[in-house]
Amino acid sequence: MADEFILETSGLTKEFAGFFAVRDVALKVRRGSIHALIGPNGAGKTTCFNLLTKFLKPSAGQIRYKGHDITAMPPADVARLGLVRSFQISAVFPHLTALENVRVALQRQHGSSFDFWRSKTVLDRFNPRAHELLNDVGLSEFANTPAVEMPYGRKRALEIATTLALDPEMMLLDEPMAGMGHEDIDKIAALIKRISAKYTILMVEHNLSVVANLSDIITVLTRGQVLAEGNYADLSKDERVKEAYLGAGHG
Amino acid sequence: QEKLDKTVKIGALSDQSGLYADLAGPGSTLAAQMAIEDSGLKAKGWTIDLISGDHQNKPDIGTTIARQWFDVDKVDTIVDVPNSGVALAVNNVVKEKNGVYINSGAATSDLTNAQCSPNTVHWTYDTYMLAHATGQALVKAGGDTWFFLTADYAFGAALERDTTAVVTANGGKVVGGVKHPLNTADFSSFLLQAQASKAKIIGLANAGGDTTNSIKQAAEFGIVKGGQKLAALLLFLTDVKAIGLETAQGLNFTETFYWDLNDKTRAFSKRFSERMKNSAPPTMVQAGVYAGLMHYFKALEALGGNPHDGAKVVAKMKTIPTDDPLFGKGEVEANGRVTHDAYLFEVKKPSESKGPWDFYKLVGTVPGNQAFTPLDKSTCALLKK
Amino acid sequence: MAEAKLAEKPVAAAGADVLTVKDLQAWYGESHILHGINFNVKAGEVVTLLGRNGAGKTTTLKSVMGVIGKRAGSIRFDNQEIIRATSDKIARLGIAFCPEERGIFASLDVRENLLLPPVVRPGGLPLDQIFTLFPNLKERLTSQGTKLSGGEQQMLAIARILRTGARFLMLDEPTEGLAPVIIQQIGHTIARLKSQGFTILLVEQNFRFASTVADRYYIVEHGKVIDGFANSELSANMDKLHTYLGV
Amino acid sequence: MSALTDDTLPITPRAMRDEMIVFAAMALLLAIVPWTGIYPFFVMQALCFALLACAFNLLIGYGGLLSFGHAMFLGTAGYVSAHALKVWGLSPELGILVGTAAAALLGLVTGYISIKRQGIYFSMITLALSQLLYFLYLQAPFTHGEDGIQGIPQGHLLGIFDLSKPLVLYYVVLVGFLAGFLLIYRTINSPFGEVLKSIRENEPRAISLGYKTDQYKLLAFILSGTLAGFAGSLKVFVAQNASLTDVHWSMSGEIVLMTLVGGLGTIFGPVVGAFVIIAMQQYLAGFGQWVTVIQGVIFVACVLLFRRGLVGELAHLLRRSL
Amino acid sequence: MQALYAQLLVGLINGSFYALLSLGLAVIFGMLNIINFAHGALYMMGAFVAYFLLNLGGINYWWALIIAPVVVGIFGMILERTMLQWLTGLDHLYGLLLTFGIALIVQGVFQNYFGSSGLPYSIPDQLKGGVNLGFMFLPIYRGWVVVFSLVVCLATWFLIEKTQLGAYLRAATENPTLVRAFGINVPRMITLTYGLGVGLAALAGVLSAPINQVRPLMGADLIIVVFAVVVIGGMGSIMGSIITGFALGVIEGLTKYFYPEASNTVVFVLMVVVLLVKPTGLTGRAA
Ligand SMILES: Nc1ncnc2c1ncn2[C@@H]1O[C@H](COP(=O)(O)OP(=O)(O)OP(=O)(O)O)[C@@H](O)[C@H]1O
Ligand SMILES: Nc1ncnc2c1ncn2[C@@H]1O[C@H](COP(=O)(O)OP(=O)(O)OP(=O)(O)O)[C@@H](O)[C@H]1O
Ligand SMILES: [Mg+2]
Ligand SMILES: [Mg+2]
Repeated sequence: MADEFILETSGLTKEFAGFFAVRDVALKVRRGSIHALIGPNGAGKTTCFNLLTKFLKPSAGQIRYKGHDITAMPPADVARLGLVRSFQISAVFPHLTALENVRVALQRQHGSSFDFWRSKTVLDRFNPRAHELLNDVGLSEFANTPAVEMPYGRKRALEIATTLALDPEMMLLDEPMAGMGHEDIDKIAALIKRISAKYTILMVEHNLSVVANLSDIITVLTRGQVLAEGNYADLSKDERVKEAYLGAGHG
Repeated sequence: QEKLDKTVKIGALSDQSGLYADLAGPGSTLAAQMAIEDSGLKAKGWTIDLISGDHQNKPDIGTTIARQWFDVDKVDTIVDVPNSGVALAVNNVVKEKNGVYINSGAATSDLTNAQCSPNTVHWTYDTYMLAHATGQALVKAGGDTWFFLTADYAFGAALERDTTAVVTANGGKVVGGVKHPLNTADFSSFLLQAQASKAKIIGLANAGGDTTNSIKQAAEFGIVKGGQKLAALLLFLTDVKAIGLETAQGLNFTETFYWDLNDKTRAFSKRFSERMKNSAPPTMVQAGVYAGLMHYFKALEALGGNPHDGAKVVAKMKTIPTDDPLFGKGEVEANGRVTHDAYLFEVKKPSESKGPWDFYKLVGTVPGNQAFTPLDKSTCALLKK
Repeated sequence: MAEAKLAEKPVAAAGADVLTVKDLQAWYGESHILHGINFNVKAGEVVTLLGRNGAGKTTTLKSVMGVIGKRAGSIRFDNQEIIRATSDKIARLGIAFCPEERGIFASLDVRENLLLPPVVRPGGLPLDQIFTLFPNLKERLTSQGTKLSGGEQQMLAIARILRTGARFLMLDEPTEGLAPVIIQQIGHTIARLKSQGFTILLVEQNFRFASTVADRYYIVEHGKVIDGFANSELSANMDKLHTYLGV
Repeated sequence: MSALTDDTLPITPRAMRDEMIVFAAMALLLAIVPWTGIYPFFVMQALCFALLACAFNLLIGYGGLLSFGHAMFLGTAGYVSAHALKVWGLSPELGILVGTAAAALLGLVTGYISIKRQGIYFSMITLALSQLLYFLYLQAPFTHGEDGIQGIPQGHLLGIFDLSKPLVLYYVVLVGFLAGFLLIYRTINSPFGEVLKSIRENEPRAISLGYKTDQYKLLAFILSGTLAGFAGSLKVFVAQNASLTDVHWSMSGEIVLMTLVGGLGTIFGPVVGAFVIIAMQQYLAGFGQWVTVIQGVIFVACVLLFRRGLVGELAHLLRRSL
Repeated sequence: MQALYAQLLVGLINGSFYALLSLGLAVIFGMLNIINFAHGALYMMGAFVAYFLLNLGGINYWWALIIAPVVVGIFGMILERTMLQWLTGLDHLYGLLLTFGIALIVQGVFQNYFGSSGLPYSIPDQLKGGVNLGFMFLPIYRGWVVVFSLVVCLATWFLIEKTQLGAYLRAATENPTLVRAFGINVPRMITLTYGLGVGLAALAGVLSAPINQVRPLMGADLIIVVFAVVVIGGMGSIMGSIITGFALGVIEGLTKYFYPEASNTVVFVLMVVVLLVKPTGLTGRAA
């Protein structure tokens, strides 16, 4: 049944009081690919993400995910269909430990979350899987550290682990490398590469080397509209892209 | 033969810091203290202790203090207790613990009707008395159309209901009324309605800050100047002080005690105010505490000692006629109601006032046996033996 | 140690010392973060602090600005000791700060955000120059500040301190989240500011960008300055940089 | 709400063991109260308020929802139980059941309306709803206005336990309190509690993980309201009256105070807080006019000096969660 | 119909008190992020200061309008410097608890010395009497109150929303450290703002002294309503508070006519309705 495209939009538009942050965007994300969304600041990338994950209501247009029309679906339901996002500013549960952070996500998958009369020790059955996930992102040593005490880059990794715990089919990552040092960038990039074997990934990133190394296909957005689409090699030669995004000295 | 001893413990339970603190509160404790001293029982070998408490106008706190006083402190008698809700709640505790309850501060006539108890004596005043004395006098003086400004609370409703009955019984007519919420800051809207009703009398069936504010604002809107008369159904000396004579002059209302009634009241008030923090003379509630306790001591003496059996003491109190310097002669009726004269006062003009607390002119007296609920109308179960 | 060597070998640059930091220590609550930072900035220079995540670069800037509760040592600006001064006094001496987290105000619109920092002395950039630098801002003037995109907020954070006339700018990771075109523009801007006599203290993760603008570098690690060199010595120091930063 | 709960520590297995020890000690201490000469009515009353505060704490401390209207549950259950006992002549256990059920229903309705709003606006809606209820009770004839429902018969629980005997009543109230407390404790440490905490920590993130957070908040609200109602029904037997003060906004304020004084988001804090505040009301009563001033000073001191609350400060000192 | 006009007018007059009081509360909440529960107590102090000025110093109403807000404002600034200052960055609840404690202390002290039934203060001679508007008798003093408070409200709104000072204040609410690092003496500015908010409360107190009893609890009865006004208007929104204040006065006036028992409750009905329709109040920013 696997359609070629897991996510498709048509005519997607978002208007803020007369200002079109996203205008008539048709985006097709191929199942199993790493798809990058780039563009100058204010091009509408984050807005696009917000529309796809239903944190904003589109002014017009349609979103189809796995063949369902999700345009009018509430955000939690979209997440339940396996479309999960990360935030531009890192999103963790600060006073839960790394393990608990991941467990909360695992728990959602397995129901029983309304059981207020049962001991939370029933959640211990999620621990092995949670440790496995933490291990995947290199956070084993932080399992019992409250998220608030972890360094920035590690929080990012934790967020990814939490997202993975939902066993999503598709992940949306908004600037996963922002504010990271070189080492962390390499680690997370490797992680994304690794998980992309299983999941479809749509990401926004300004770090060009990351975009160049990771993405299978890139969509360039300017002023809310799609400017170009293609692989890195082609786009970096595209004059319009150079002018709008890459800047002079690039290529 | 049970054993009698000569120790008595009294608890003055009042609102020490809230709305009723001025008219009861510390002054009531002082009145109780003075009653103990004046009874002369100490000289006769009695030990009498007094403790006081603050019910903060919360029935819960009131009952817990009362219970604790009976259980732990071995209190025999609770006096004062302003605030109807607390008074009724404490009433139940006193009955359960078989203590003595001399209420002076509460307005609810339920204490001697539906909720009457063999342990309870209700001194000083109640809503029925206030309604009757004031209502009757004013209708007779020609105030035959009424408009009510009623606090939307049980005591306000009771005052209005009782007054309405009196007004109509005497040939008057109630032309309208508004129920306002408790603690309303602004009465202009209600006063406009009262003004529009053209009623001769505007009856204020409210209390405390609500009464003083409505009187003050009535002056502002020229109500009295326009020919209408205000009748405050429940007003205390401290309220008049608070409004000031300038504004309060000409008000009609009923009290059962005033410091400047006669030589005896003046003598007591002088001694009292010398010991009060702000030199205030006693209010009727505080006077009621004094008089109630004096009568209680009489009963104890007559019993020859304290049986620590509230019902028995109250029964004794009911057999002795009351007679004290503050309220004069009267009796404790079978339902616990104490009857004594009630007085209709009018507030003096500033020019007529000769001293800091010289506020009232006596305009009429209602004899004790007419002022309070007649026994045949009382719904008290004690009467249906 | 490395610091001692530094002091003996002042890096050549024009002008006198504007900022001299000696043995700076700083704490967040109980945790001791800076353990003796030493460096200096001369008039008209662009100096960049490099270091790993959590090394203490931001904390150093904040200490100079006076917004860290507990600090010790010596910070001299224009020959005045400011280690004890409150941040508003420090700002009035002509130091402006663009924080890492941008600090755009949600309750102000873009114009108000831009005009917020008071002008402390004459000579700031006029508004039209700012708008040619960051055209996005001009378009969004009436938006609520935090409704801007991440990158636009970064532009706004930089733009607003250019207005104040402060001659000493501290920029904490000004290129984070910006598109390559804009990063290049910021590079040009810094160069131009420098030519107009501004002095700039920069913190950067993006070494490639830093290398296009900086005169000198200091390496911060574990709350200490462990090394420093001029841009001219860069190629000779590439290996060291690699071990320090993983570049 | 971040700063409110910044000091809560994550619950580790070791903390759970600590808590069980403290719980056992608390239960034991409370069980021997009648034999110590401490006045049991005071303790009973404090227990009712302690349960109330714990129920409130479930919502704020673990769900991040600050209700300014919790008195409505106390008062509603109190009025309904009182009316059921006195007028319908129901047995005590049925009276408690009816009162608690009324509170649960109220929780469902008010929760449905209020949880849709965030932060201070949530608090304000709960306050407004409780004020509307206050008005309702003021107008409804069965409550008897400010006179309240008085002289409520205590009766025999399950036909066996004579509740008019203070000792029997004490143990019934104690068992009720402990049962309520354990239910709250279990809720906090249940799968549901984990989700609730994560919602408190970061709601958008919880939504993005696929949680329908409104449903969790609603359940928490209903649970909290029901338990608060249970406390109100118990209190009817202790005070033997139901009055308007129990639905007044100042009662809601008092609940907040108790929880804060004891330590918000701590398990035992609300209990300690309730005892402190009730003791203050009882024992300061002797200070007459200075009561309000003394109370004021204590609150000010509490905020300036013991911000985490008594238990919170202790826990912080010991680096344990209590 | 005529009666209705009269009700609308007195409603508007009452609204001016709500507006003035909630304005101060909104300024303090908006700028300091503190829910100032002591507002009612400070309003009461304003009225008492007017009383003292008249009875101890023989200083009349007009001077009281200036002196009382200044005196109470200074008292407020002392409170801010010694206590409230330590609450920056903490949850609202702490500010609420602290100011509630302060309110208890202030009210308790006044009650101790002046009792609970209050003191008289009369209308200044120049404003005595009234005019017959045909449909009602309007006391001149009430007319004065409405005009005066409107002017004060608009002036305050202008100061905070339309001047650079206002921008500083709003920014400092969000991130005081950064605003200070821009060269603004934030602590001093906050202290002065608190003084301003408190001064507005005291001003309302002076205005109300001739109408209401000067009682220690006069503010305690009012605070919840005023608080509700601020919430309905949108926490911290100046204009929202002003408009809601006046509107509530009118709505309450109508309720007093049609269903007087509910006149103290209608504000909460309004609050529920508004919050259900507009999650952050009429003009509020996000919570
Ligand atoms: N809620 C909003 N109200 C008004 N304008 C908005 C809102 N959200 C975004 N915008 C505007 O829409 C445009 C697109 O913003 P968006 O955040 O999607 O950009 P972006 O592509 O993610 O940029 P960046 O790379 O800088 O993060 C911006 O100009 C922004 O100012
Ligand atoms: N508010 C704080 N409280 C406690 N510790 C802090 C706080 N802010 C930073 N730290 C710690 O201080 C250390 C230095 O932080 P700083 O922000 O100065 O690093 P940095 O060099 O700027 O790193 P980055 O590149 O990530 O911005 C880090 O270990 C960090 O965890
Ligand atoms: Mg973005
Ligand atoms: Mg940093």
